[in-house]
Order: sequence, then C-alpha cells, then structure tokens
Amino acid sequence: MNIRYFAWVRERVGIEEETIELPGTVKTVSDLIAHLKSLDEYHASAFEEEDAIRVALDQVHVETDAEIGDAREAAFFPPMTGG
Amino acid sequence: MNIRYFAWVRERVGIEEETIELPGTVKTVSDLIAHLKSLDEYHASAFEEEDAIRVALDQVHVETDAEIGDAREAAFFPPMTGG
Amino acid sequence: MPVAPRISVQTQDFNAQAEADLLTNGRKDVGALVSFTGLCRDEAGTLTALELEHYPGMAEAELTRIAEEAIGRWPLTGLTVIHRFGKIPPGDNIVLVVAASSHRRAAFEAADFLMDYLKTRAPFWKKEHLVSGGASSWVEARAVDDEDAARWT
Amino acid sequence: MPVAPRISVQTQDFNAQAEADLLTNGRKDVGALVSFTGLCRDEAGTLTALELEHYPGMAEAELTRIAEEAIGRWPLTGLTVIHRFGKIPPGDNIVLVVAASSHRRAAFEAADFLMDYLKTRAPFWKKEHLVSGGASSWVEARAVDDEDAARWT
Repeated sequence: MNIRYFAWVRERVGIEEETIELPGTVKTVSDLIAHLKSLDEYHASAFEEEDAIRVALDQVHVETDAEIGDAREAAFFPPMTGG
Repeated sequence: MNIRYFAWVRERVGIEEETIELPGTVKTVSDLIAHLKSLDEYHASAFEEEDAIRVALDQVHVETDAEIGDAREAAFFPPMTGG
Repeated sequence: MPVAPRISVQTQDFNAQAEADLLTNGRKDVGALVSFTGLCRDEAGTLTALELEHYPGMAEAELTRIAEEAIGRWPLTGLTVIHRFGKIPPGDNIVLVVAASSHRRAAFEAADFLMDYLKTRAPFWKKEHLVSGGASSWVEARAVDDEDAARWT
Repeated sequence: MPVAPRISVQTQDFNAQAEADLLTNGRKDVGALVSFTGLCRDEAGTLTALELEHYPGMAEAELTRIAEEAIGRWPLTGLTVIHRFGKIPPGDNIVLVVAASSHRRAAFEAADFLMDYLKTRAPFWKKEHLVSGGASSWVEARAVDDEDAARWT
C-alpha cells in the first residue's frame, strides 16, 4: 500500500511517501496506524499525538475506524490550515 | 420650504422640486403631507397611498410623526429599490 | 482610528479589481477581502435597460452613514461602496461593495450587512424599460429585503 | 443542469477580475457576484513568507467536492475556486472564491460556506518562514474554523 505524509507528520516520519506490505491483521485505519508506529522511532514519533492526525484513503477524508478495504493510498497529515 | 419628489411620487406630482410656504399649523411630516394633498389633484394622487411613501428631512430618513423643526428640505419617495 | 469609507455615486462603470487593489496594495494587514457586485439581470429578455434614479446628495450621505455603521460594527481595514445611476443595460454592473479586514468573518458580514442596508435605505429607485416599447414601470420593493435588513438589528 | 465549478490549484497568482468576468460576460442571468480573496497577512512584520504545502490530486478533488456541495445547496450560475501553493510573501493572494447567482443571498452564502469548508477540509498546510531566520513553524488549526464550518450542518 502507498502511504503519504504531509506537513509536520511528513517531517517527523522523515519521508514523503513509502510503499508498505500490510500484514493480514491490518483491517482498519487504526490497525494501520498501530502497524506504522511499530516500524521505527520516526514513525512512532509522528503518530505520538494520534488525535492530532487526520487520514485520507484514496484522497477522501475518513475516520480512524474506517475499513481499508481496496484502498491503494493512505495519507496522514495534521488538521488542515489552508485558505 | 424646499420639497423634492422621486420615482413614481415625482411622476404623479408632475414636478421634481418646489418651494412652499408652510402654514403655521404644519408642525410634523404628517401635517406637511396633509397640506400638500390639499394643494391640487396631482399632489392628492401622489399621496393617495400614504403608507407607501417614505420621507426624508434634510436628507435623513424620518417617520411621519417627525417634527419639521428647522429642516430646509423635505423629500417624498417610494420604498427604495437600489442595489 | 476608524477607516474612512470610499463612497461614490456615479454614472460610469467601476472596476472591481482596481477598487480591491486600492484596499490591499502596499499593506500586510489585510487577510480577507470580500467583494459584492450587483448586476442588471434580465433572464426573460424583456428589458432594454434599468434606469436608476437617485436623490443626489442624500444618496452619498446615506451610503456614508451605512458604511460608517459597518465600520463601527466590524474591525475593517477598508470599505468601498460604489452605486451607479442612469440607464444600465442587462449584464452591466449596478453596485459594488468591497470590505477588507484582517479576518474573513468580519469582511463577509460587513459586505452582507452593507448590501442589506443599502437595498432598504439608500435612496435609489429602479425603473424597467421594455424591449416591447410598452410603458416602463417602477420596480416594487420586496418584503424579503426588509427581512434581510432586519437580520442585523 | 447544475453548473460545473472551475477549480484550480496553482503556484501562480490569480486575477480576481478576470475570474469574475468569466462568470458574467455575455450573460444576463447573473444578478449577484460575491468574490472572496484571502491574502497572506503579517501585521507584526515577522514573516518572510507563508509556505503552502498541499496534497496534489486530493486538493483538487476535495475542492471539487466542496464546490459541488455548494452548487447542490444554492442556485448558482457559476463557481470558481483557486488556491495557490508554494511560498507566498505577505500581502500576496492565497485563495480566491467567486460565486455567481441570480440572487444576492445565494451568492453570499455559497462563498461564505465554501471558505468555511475549504479551511477545515481542503488538504493545505501553512508554514511560517521568519524574518529572524529562526526555525520555521507550522500554523496550528484554530477551533473557530471548526465552529464556522459547523454553522452549515
């Protein structure tokens, strides 16, 4: 699965984008976050304040209890500050 | 006193502007309207639907119970439709 | 010090961009600019023009009073109101309001308020001139405009 | 048929007048045009620029979704949303929304709604670059923006 990071989430993870094999146990966005946190200290640091992170699956906003299903891209970022 | 008319009030009276000597009995805008109605049939027709007419004294909106006081100009017109 | 509004009652057309630029150029304190343009509409294709009559002197004075009321209610960095008079063909501009502020909500509300008050208080009257050549008639005031204005009291 | 919104996410500046003209030229059914411009603000004089990061693809898609929501709610004759990204110095434009309608209330409300939703849903993030050369920092989301957006639900 393609994973993208933006703003300070990107800076903490240290990369913009990565491709990850999902373990079969990862069903929801929450599962995915738990898996990413387990990868290394950078991911762990990025997701430390989990409540402050927003998620999109295939470029559509979702909540963390959303099923990943057939989504090909997940993105993690802070609350938006455009406009 | 200088009297001005606008829009269909002007068309009914038949003039844009006139100068009128006010009888001493004319104290309020209502009194002035009653006086104007008495002048001729054109004025009477213009003020027929009295509720539909708005008034300004010296270029400031007033209600018909307003005292004329030292005002030098009264204007009569329909509800505004600008914008 | 409160800003001084720019008010103009004129026959010629206006340029909304030029008016906006006057409120923003060389400044760093304007975060939001809301511009309202009112145009002569004619969906039915029955009009040759709207003729705007106004009360010279009072039109400027009343627009200034409404603008100053807006400046008193919202923290604006600038406010411009331009109202045309004379014959205006369909598709052409009639009125422009530009409100500038540090904050978007103030700019939106001030422009919205200004149009509501302008509609019911500024001494302008519209007459419709018809393609058919039939008798031209005065546009009637709409109750909904009074209701819109009452939102701010 | 509902109108198709014009959406653009771009580095270059926009021209609000040219965008407004696209929605009104040659038409007689537009009675009201509301334009919102958001600018880079720096009252304290501490910024060299705001840097706007965005999520390419999703930014356009989300702005389109918000615009279509507005078109579903109000009878609009046209709707344009332009959001810039990259480094934007104080005083420069960031975002433009232009809503056109036969009626003024629809144009005002659609533009107001669009900015509220854009602020909380469109994937853009602002980073402040400082004159002092100190560490640049991400702008934090404000609770008031969520409250503004909640007005429309």
